[in-house]
Amino acid sequence: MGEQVITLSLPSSMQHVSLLDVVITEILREMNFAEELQMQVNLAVIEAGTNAIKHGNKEDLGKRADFQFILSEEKLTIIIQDQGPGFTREDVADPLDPANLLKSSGRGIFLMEECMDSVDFEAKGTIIKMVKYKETPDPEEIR
Amino acid sequence: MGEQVITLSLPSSMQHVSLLDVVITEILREMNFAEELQMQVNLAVIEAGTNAIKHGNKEDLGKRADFQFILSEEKLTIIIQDQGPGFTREDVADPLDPANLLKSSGRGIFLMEECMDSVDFEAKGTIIKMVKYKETPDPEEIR
Amino acid sequence: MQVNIRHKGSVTILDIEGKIIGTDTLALKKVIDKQLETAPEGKLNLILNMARVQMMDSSGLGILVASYSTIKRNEGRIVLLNLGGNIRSLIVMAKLVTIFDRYDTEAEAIASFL
Amino acid sequence: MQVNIRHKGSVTILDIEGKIIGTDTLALKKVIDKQLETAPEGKLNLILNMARVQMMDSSGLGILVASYSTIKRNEGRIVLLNLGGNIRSLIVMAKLVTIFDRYDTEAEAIASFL
Ligand SMILES: Nc1ncnc2c1ncn2[C@@H]1O[C@H](COP(=O)(O)OP(=O)(O)O)[C@@H](O)[C@H]1O
Ligand SMILES: Nc1ncnc2c1ncn2[C@@H]1O[C@H](COP(=O)(O)OP(=O)(O)O)[C@@H](O)[C@H]1O
Repeated sequence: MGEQVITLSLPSSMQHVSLLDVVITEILREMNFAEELQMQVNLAVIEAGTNAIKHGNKEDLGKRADFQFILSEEKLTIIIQDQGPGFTREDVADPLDPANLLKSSGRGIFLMEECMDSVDFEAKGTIIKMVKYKETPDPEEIR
Repeated sequence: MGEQVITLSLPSSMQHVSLLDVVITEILREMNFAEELQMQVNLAVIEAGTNAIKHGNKEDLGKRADFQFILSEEKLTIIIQDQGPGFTREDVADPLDPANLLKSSGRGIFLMEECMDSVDFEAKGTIIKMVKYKETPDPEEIR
Repeated sequence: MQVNIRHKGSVTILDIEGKIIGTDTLALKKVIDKQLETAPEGKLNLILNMARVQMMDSSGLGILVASYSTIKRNEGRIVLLNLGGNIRSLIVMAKLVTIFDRYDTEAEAIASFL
Repeated sequence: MQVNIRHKGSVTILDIEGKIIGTDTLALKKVIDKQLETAPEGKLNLILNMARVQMMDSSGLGILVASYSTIKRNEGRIVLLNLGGNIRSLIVMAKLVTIFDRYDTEAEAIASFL
């Protein structure tokens, strides 16, 4: 089908997380992703969207969370952008460290990385680019 | 809550009508519209979206159908824009005319106008602006 | 939208579920056309069970109207079963209530063909 | 997300349905906090019935972990009932399997408090 780009732009309210959820759910259904993969992408998008709204834009309704969904035959690419100050991925503590296991937060980025085939942080982390293949690709082939 | 603007932009494929459907359904749920009104707005948006994709953009994947949803306390405003040549509202035949009753098409705009509190055609009909109030407003108050 | 096809004697019943919007219209048209093709002498006795249809757009309604005409031309009949409020309003708005026979039970709908 | 609250003897059961994402997290926290407040001497015996939970995000998981600690501190216990594959994977990924007692029947879950 070539590449198709769908965009969604939301004011930064946690109220709209359910809207993001129905959008990604429907896109995954439309693309016929395997059910297990659907759940993984769904979770990663919710985590990234929540971070953009909460940590990036601090739930300031004047700031927007922008989502680009790039649909192709073999993969879905999702680009999430916020209007916050950004952050450094490396400064985020490892949630699997025994010292952090019982913390009530700090698992979002870890889950994004677990669930997607790739997650890249750009523009100081205000732009996140995530990719999921419909078939798990040969590790050699990803670049 | 003031005004909140949500935007959605789609490549012109009929495949994406279900995505438009889940988006408007969720926005109406979030806004707590009465159930009967939800169905009316849902239908009007599907009709306008279908027209933008089919008649406006002729299902050309290179052309986009753009949706703006403006949420406020008392009403939902929806602006639909296509990249087609436009058309003249007045040239569209009345589907209730006995001569047209058994035609298999031509009811979309009529239904939009029946279901919404106001429908305006701008830029030769390539932009449609529709409004629905949460409570049916006093006719005196609409302008 | 999902469609389940059943046959009872000379009557074909389509149990439709979900929303009839967008690409569903074409899918529904294909199902009906297929039934028309295989009907003896092209005469189709069709019941559309709308009990689980939440919503239908103008293209869906267009298919109903087009099917009405085609089926009638071949001396068959199309009737609607279990119309919910939304679909009923749509048919009322479009001034098509007099066109479609409507029934509230499958038994009545089937009996109407005898 | 919807939560139904039941009491069986000294055990409180929350039947949770839907997705635990976004604002649901806070809503779930409020329900659990309320049960904690009203528990005799703050000692809460809590079963979360997850049978109808399709998905939970990291904030939801955070609430579970926070509740685990608070409830334990007051000598109560929180256990999970009917974990589906998605929630189970989440808990496995987060290395929290050893933290939460899990049961597949309500009878077993209740018996674990006796
Ligand atoms: N978009 C963002 N903008 C600014 N900071 C962020 C962003 N996303 C994540 N962070 C920072 O990284 C931390 C870890 O995020 P995450 O792993 O999602 O866990 P949590 O959201 O539970 O804190 C956050 O607490 C925040 O400080
Ligand atoms: N966005 C649009 N761009 C161009 N033409 C349009 C557009 N919307 C409607 N039209 C024209 O108006 C006619 C009537 O539209 P409508 O009432 O929705 O019925 P239908 O879509 O079934 O034809 C269409 O057939 C088309 O010629």
